[in-house]
Amino acid sequence: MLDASEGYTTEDGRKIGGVVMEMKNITLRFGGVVAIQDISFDIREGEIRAIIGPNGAGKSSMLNVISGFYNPQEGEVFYKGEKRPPMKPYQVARQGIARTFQNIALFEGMSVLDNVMTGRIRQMKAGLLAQALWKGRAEREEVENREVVEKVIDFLEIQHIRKTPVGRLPYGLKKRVELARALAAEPSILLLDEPMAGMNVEEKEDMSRFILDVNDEFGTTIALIEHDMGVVMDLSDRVVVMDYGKKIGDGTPDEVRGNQDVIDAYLGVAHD
Amino acid sequence: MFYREAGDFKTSYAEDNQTFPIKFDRYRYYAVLAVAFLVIPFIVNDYWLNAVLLPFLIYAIAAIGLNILTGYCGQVSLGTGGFMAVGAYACYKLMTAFPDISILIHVVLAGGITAAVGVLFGLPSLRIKGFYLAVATLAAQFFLVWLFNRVPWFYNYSASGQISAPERTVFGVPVTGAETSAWAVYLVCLVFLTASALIARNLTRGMAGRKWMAIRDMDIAAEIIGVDPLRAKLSAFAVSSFFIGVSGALFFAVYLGAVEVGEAFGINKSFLVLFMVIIGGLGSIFGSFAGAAFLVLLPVLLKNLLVGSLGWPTDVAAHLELIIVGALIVVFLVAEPHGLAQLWRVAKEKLRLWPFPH
Amino acid sequence: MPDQLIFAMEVFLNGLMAGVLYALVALGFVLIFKASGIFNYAQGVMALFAALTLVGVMEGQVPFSHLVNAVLGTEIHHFGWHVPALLAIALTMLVMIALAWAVNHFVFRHLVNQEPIILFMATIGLAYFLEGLGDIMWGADIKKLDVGLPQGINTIIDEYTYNLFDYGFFIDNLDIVATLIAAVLVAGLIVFAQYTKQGRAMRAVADDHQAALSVGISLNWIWVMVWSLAGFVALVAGIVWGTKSGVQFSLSLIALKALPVLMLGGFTSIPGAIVGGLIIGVGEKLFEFLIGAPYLGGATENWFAYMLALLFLVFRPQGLFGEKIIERV
Amino acid sequence: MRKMFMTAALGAALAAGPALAELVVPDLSYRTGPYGANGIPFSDGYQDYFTLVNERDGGVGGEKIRIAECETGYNTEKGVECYEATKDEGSLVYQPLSTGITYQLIPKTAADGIPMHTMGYGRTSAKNGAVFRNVFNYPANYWDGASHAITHILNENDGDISGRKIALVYHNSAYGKEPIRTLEELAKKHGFELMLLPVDHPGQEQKSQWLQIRREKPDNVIMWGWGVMNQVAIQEAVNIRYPMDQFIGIWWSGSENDVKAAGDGADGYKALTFHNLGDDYPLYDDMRKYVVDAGKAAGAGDQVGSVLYNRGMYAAMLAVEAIKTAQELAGTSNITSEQMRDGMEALEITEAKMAALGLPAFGPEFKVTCENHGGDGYGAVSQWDAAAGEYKLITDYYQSDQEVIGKLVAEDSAAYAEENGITPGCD
Repeated sequence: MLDASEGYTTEDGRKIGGVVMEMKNITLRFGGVVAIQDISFDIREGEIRAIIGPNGAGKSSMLNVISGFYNPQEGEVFYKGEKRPPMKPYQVARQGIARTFQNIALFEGMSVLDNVMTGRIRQMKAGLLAQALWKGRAEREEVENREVVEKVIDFLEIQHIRKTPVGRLPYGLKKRVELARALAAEPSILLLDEPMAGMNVEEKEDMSRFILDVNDEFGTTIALIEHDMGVVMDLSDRVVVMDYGKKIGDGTPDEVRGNQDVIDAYLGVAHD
Repeated sequence: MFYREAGDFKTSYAEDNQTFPIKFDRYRYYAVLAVAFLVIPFIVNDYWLNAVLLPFLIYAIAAIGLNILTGYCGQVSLGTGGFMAVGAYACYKLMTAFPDISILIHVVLAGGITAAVGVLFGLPSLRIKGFYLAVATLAAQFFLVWLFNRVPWFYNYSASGQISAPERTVFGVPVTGAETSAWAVYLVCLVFLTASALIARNLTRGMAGRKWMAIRDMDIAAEIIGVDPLRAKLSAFAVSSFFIGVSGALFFAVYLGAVEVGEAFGINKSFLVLFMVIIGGLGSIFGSFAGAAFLVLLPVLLKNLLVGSLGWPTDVAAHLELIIVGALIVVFLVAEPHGLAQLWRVAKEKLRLWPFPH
Repeated sequence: MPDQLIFAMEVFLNGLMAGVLYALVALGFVLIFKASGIFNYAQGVMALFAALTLVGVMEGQVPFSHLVNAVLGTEIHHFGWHVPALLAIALTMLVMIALAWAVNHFVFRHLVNQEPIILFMATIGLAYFLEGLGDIMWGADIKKLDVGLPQGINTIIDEYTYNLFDYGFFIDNLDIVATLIAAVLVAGLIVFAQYTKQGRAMRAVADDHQAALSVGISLNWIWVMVWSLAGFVALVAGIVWGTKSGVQFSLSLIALKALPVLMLGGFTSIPGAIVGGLIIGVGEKLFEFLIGAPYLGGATENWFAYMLALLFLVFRPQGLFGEKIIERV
Repeated sequence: MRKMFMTAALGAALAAGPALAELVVPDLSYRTGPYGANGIPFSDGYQDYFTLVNERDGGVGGEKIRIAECETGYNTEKGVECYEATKDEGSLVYQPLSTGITYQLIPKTAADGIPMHTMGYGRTSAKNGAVFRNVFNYPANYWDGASHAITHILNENDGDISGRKIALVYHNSAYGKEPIRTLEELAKKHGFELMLLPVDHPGQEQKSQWLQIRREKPDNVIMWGWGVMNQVAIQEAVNIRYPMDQFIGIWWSGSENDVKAAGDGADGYKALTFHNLGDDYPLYDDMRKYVVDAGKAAGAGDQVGSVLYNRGMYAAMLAVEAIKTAQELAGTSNITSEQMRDGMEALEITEAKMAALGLPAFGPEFKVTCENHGGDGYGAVSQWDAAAGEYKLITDYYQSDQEVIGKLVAEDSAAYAEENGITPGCD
């Protein structure tokens, strides 16, 4: 029933595949407050999908629904063609959905290397006993996964801070380490929650480059939230626009830019 | 000059992953091991053994255990005394029920039983956090002590309600009971401590440790990146209780030889081990050693100094001892809130750059 | 009415009274935790220290006499005067205020912005220190504390209930007085917090340190005040418990009775401490009466108080008066 | 000497120290911690008697006695540390005043050949010297005490206590549980009903127990308490108006500390004892003259004549008499710990001896043998007189029910011997 066959080609010539994730008629309420109201959209393989909207539009809630942190009251989530039952966040993560956080959620007491290694939880399955003895599978896994992680570290250019405790790093680097942790998971979908929040122009440019490179090099599907329209429009292939918990637009950046509702929302036309 | 890592290159990740990546550290570690295993057994006497070494070795195992739970996984526990009691009573029941099986196996099994009990009392940690959890673990402490005191089966219906360790041997050398020799007892505890430290180190540098630390640093984020909080917390409770159970078994069987649960494993023990972990340094295996050494050695040294050398009345000395220990704890915290291990780390970092700090 | 029910009523009432005594100790914890986020392990030792000082002042004991005698070879013990109870309480309060200042000046001023566990650890150091100091100042012998509080069975209640049920209830006069003292204390604290400038400043600090700083409230001053208040609560608890059991080392262990109360009522809520105390008091006494003594061999109160609090928290992690926790990322 | 100890303690002197021309008696005292208030008078009395012997008689048999005091805080680990720190100094006999520490030291003293005297505490079945060669618990033990209390109740009720209800309020620990088995046996024998009321450490809250006593109205209450538990129990008994003369405490629940807090209400409270009370003895004149007034008293010197001071002094007196016996047996004044053990095993306390020491009728007469390390189980009852502020002996010394206790001792010591591979024997 899902249309996974169709794909499209982007302006810069990348082939976008079928639907990986589809949100169907999602509604999320906190008590009496409706955070998301009847929203549907899909995410396709290999694309950079953005969810934008002014503050309080329900973007973060949407991301939390995707990553399983909130369970919506109504609606269905389809992942790789199958309906996803209500799950704990860690189960969602183990299906291959990795994310970053708006207010950096790194493990401050651990080194950069260990933080990035936590991204490999899904792939490391040695038992407690093997780990205690540091033999067999445990030792092998540590080395193999370290190799993957080192590639990510190289890619994001954070080799020099490998062994530094995260707590000592400046903001911009922390954001990069967080991205590294999510990338290390080799996710099928990478969720980025305001990856450029609080950054200056230079840092934003760096981050944009990394996002594009990730998509380009590993073919990772990316869904990101941003309230800065400018950056998003340059980065993404398709954009969902939210306002007050409702979807008011969905399409390529150009389509969205021309949408009257979107213009109103961003220019602050009074709601009736 | 003497302590440097320049030129100490690694050519594989396995090398970089080892416990002491810096050559100097590694040699010092071998030297400490050599002294501990090859020198001390020949010179140890009863006083040093019973006043300093045995309590240090055994408390260090308990501190490693609690450090895994509190320092690595962030779950503050005040149930250590109760869990040590489980280890002690499990060991006693096993020793008396299966006298032909080696005491070493009994000690390990006692650790296993304690791990199971620990998991049971760890269940509330899924709902209760921080100091509330600390206070909740006191429920385990009080309940377990009451249970061992109450149910005569645990002390084999003896008239006194105390349990005492019958003589058991390892390779024909007695390690429990009246006829032990200092070196044998010392070596048994040292072997257990060394094994505990190695296992703890392996666990904490691998994925298990990363999961625990992730839970400690930010439990919500940990869950979102794929850590199952239930399994991570319970595995920390299990591993931690295992070590604490082993230390309780040794404390009873090898060190004291006879214990009464309320006195030997009361609430004071829980606090003492927690103090060791915090003073030594949360989240550091070395810190567990340092904390145990500090709280075992300091009172003995102070007492020998005040009473032995200065000839003060014992009660004045005992009161001053409390004052000094209390003041030192505060002074240390003001100087370095992250414990002795951090002081050591900072010192090493300075040494590494010495003599050209800039 | 069946006997069992009448007895249960008596146990219930005594449980309430015991609960008030627990709450009295718990209050000191709450005050400090609310204002500074410090879990003050030393609260019990402070109660002991206050009671020791009070007896020492009343009896005209020379502080540190044992140490002085040991070092100088002198034989001094007492000044030879007796201080009336009220004056002695006032003098002891001055000592507690000095202690509050010293604690803040020498310890917590240097530990601003540290993690809670570090602050907790510092109070452990403080507990060691005070324990040694109290002993060395006033000696380790048992002291009788008599500030004139009545003790023993309340005959009015005894007779009244006897006429009613043919069984006179036992209520200790000291417990009744303690309840009144606790009521006055809580009322006083509430009035202080709501209607005085200092009290409002204290609440502001409890809500948000940064914001309080930005409107010009001195944190140091507030903390000294809070520790003084906690010292006062410790003194009151020390007086009541010391009257009951004499003043000696074990007085410091009453802190253990307050911990389940804190779990139940929350570390930050004064009404929580009171209601939590009552629930724990009644719960442990009724459990001992109905199940502990007849079926489990007795002495169940210690662990049952914690179990009760634990079970409660498992089903309601936010505590008695806490709001439902919504987690965010 | 202090320097000597220091070096020994620091492990520099690994070999046994040089022969010392003095007799060393360690005093594992506790002047701090939860039981400090009880440890202080006992230790003061213990030390003062030795000081008296040194000052007045120039020691025992010409050998001065040196006291090696070590603070245990009633903590078993510190107790072990104290034992190790003092044992190599030639310590003659240990008196740890703690059941917990006693249990640690039983195997250690056996291995080191040092005797231990646990007077009125410790492991009761150590009375059987054939199994416990190095442990002595004369003149009376806990099971004797339990029997004394019941015998006293029997005597007060013309020998018939069947159908009476007797409650035991006890510290919920090994110590507090000691009398239960004896009392159960005696309950069978005399047909009374036993009611058990444990109190958890430290015993600050006993409302539940005393409400239960008030409801169920036992005819007598026996108490096995220690530390703050005693004061609270007596206060609660006063509060519920329990008849104080039906309330009997073991000897560790019978010091001035325990009753003073309860004031006049405690008047009439009874406690067991195995030695006499007060300071109306010729010996105390010497004690004042040579020790207290000379400024040589241990501690603050303000405990002379209190119950626990007397008990400590009595323990020291028994130790000195055992040293004398040992010196006679060994034919040398500078005895070893093994010779001390033999002296203790041959100790005989007679009225004539006590009178000669200036302590007439201070304790029961008894004779120690290898089979019997525990004396003959004589004890007496004392009663608190609040107006006078002192305990007074109200009965003669009488013997415990040897029939019941002898059987229990034999059972328990046989179990210990079997568990630890000891062949009982008296050679």
